Amino acid sequence: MIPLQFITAFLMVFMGIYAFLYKRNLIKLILALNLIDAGIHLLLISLGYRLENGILPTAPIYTGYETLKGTPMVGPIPQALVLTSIVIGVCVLSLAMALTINAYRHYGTLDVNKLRRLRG
Amino acid sequence: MKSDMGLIVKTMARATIPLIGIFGAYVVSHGHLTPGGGFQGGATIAGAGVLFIIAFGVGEAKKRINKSLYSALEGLGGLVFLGVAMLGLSVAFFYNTLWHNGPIFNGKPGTLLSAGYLPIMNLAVGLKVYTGLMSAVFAIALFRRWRK
Amino acid sequence: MTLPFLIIIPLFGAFSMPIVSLLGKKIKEYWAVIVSGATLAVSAKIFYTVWKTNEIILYTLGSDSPIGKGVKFPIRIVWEVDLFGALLALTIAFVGFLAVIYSLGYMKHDTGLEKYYTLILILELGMLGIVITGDIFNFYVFLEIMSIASYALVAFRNDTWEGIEAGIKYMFVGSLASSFILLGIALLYGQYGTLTMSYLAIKIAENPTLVAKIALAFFIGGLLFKSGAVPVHMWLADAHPAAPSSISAMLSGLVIKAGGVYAVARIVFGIFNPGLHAYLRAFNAPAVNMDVIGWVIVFFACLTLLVGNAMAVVQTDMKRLFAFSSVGQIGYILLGIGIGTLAYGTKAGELALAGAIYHIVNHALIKALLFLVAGAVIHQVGTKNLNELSGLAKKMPLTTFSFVIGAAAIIGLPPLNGFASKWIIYESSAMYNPVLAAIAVVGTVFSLAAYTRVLFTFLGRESDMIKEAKEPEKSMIIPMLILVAVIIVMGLLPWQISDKIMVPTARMLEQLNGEYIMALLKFIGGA
Amino acid sequence: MFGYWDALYFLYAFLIGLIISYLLMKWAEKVSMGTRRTGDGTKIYISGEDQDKVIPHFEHLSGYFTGRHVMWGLIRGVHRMFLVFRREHTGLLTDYVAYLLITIAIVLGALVIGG
Repeated sequence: MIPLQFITAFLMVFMGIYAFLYKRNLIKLILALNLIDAGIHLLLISLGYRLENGILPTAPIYTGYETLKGTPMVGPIPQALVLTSIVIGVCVLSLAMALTINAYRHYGTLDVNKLRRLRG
Repeated sequence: MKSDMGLIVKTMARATIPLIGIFGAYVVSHGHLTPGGGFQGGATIAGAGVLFIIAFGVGEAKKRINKSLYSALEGLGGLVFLGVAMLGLSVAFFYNTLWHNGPIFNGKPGTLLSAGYLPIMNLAVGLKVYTGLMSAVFAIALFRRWRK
Repeated sequence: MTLPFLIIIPLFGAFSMPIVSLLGKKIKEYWAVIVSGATLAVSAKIFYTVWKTNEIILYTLGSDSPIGKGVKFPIRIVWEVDLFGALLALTIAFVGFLAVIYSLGYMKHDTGLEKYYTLILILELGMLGIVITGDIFNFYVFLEIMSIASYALVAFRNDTWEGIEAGIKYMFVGSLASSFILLGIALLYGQYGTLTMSYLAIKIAENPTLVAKIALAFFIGGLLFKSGAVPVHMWLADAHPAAPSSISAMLSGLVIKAGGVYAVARIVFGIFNPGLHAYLRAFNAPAVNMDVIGWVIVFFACLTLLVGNAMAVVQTDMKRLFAFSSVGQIGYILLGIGIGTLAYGTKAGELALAGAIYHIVNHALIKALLFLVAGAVIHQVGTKNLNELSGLAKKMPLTTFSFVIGAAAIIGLPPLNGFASKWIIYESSAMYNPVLAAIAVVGTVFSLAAYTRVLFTFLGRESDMIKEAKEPEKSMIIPMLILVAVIIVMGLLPWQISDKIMVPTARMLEQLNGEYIMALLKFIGGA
Repeated sequence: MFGYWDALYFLYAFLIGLIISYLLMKWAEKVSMGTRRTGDGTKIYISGEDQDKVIPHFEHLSGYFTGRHVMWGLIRGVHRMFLVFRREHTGLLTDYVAYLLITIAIVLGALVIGG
């Protein structure tokens, strides 16, 4: 029995890969890249969220007085990992946008199949 | 290079930009207590900057934004982060010496002046993310004018 | 402790570059030279320490012990440096230092230089981080830092279509490969709940599930892309010629090693140790069959060294030829690692690993030299088409001399350093399986054909393009001559280097007694 | 290290070499029959399977094949291999992605089946 969020995560990854293989617009490819990343992030974040004795875990924020006694905490490490990964994703996104603009300037098109002067 | 935006957008932008900025500053400064932190807060403040560019146009933004200053501030944010991480180098890199035996930020957990180097790091990261994202967005906004 | 300074110094240099560049025009270049020189000094110190004591350095970020409060397993990020990592850190810092010096003359006519030097320092930082880290997510972060810096540097000259197209192809497919690596990390974390490499090795040996095998497959697939093995080598052939030559030297000499073959070796030997799993299988316990991954690596290695070297023969663009030759040489390194996995624990396996490590270092030096030569030719003549470059020897004798040394070394002529490493790889593969040695020799034949073409071009009749050519300035000549000197000196004492450095490195990587894991277990205490 | 059985090993390697060279010769015989270009449109028929087009003074080669044939066959084979490799490098991003997925699929399949 696989939890639903894992299926969703892998579905997102496969949708991204599909777009990579069959879409030709560079902007759509950037979206596909982010979709794959988002799928993996969903997988990672749902790893830290497990039911313990049927109680929903709460966010691991330490405020000293609000935490209910006995309430399980969600795993904090996956959240840190996903945050780092999102920052990396933003870097990749902005660099991809800049390169796409430059490609439009040189080639006059966003069709990735027209970007094939380097071959052989 | 006049902006195409109408009066409504400009007025709304004037009204909301300070609020967005204040909210972002709140997220940055309470990063060690509530969800959020330097990156999220910095990105929120950068949202205010993007709204400024959209509402008032690139020409207006060019007058207000000094690119080399932003780039230097981004470097400064990184340097502060690195310097705070190096404070506890006698034990280990990234050792939270302020929290264990430092003069400041070692109060009771849950209060604003606690958590050692985390608030300082959040401020540094917020500065870096805000200036970095603004530089990136600004550069991309300037970009489409290569033909003229 | 000098280890954190390996990261702090380049990071400090990169962050302070925008501020320093406000001070003056020339200062940023000297600042980059100073920072990379200091990094070189630190890495030399670390290498000497590890080599002298022959012990793995384990450094915890944020505390003095990797074990968390109240728990019995490591929760902090650790850096774990064995001899292999220290050796690669030294190589990276050395070649990076020379590339920065070379950039002083080579990039003189470009704009946006403070961003260039920032990116080059970040690239160096990412590679140094990869080779010292002992935490798998930290490894991913450094891998991405390195990759993003190299995407940006490939497309640095954004006024040429070549750089942009190569950058886009490298970036999109490279990010997809990185995503697969992240997926592998997510699967491993979900299954075993830890990210420390040596603790992960214990956990996987306790309970090797299907998930671990799938994660291993994602790692190997993504890292084969990053190292430029053959079915996925095409980004390399596009990206390396398009980048500025000093960057090509770093990409070809270092990035595909640190982010590719080093990581493959670290994951195969550090996380999934073949000896550990063979030991488990001897007791009929469930284990990952590491022979399969060894044969997969050998398969891709054979493909790589045949196709890469063969494609080098038919190129007309000099830098593209060198790039394909890099693909071919990566094949030898992967062959060494694959045989080291298959023949784990025997003499042949140890020799093969030593040969692979030796070839990593040698190829980093030689290919950096060759790309620097190509850069000098482009800078002085303005073309990299081999058909237009004939007769360069008379006009640029020092450059031609450097090229001759580099070409002879990469083919593997005896008095130079390439011979020793290639010979060890041939010897060990012949000891394991003669067919593999035969394939490796066929690859060398193609490589010889490719470089002979370039050599004849350089020595041939003078063409019109090069009438005005002359030697480049000093800051470009000196790095090339330093590399030539290092290649010759290393070529004069091949077996001493092999016995003193490479074989201990291979032993430490192979960790017959689980040293890599023991370095962490010391803290847990008898767990 | 060098013992009695190593001699047998060399014998075995020699036999494999013989078989390989015989196969190579057969293949070269087949491949080298035909044309090769020497210049602007002239074709030389090394072995005359088409009697009408055999150029004069080369008739004696009909039905024979020599070391030269093997060499030509090898060169043609290698050249064809280069052409295939070059054609395979299409420069399409989709192909690069497809190759990456194929590589991962190969590794994944090998590990899941055999690992």
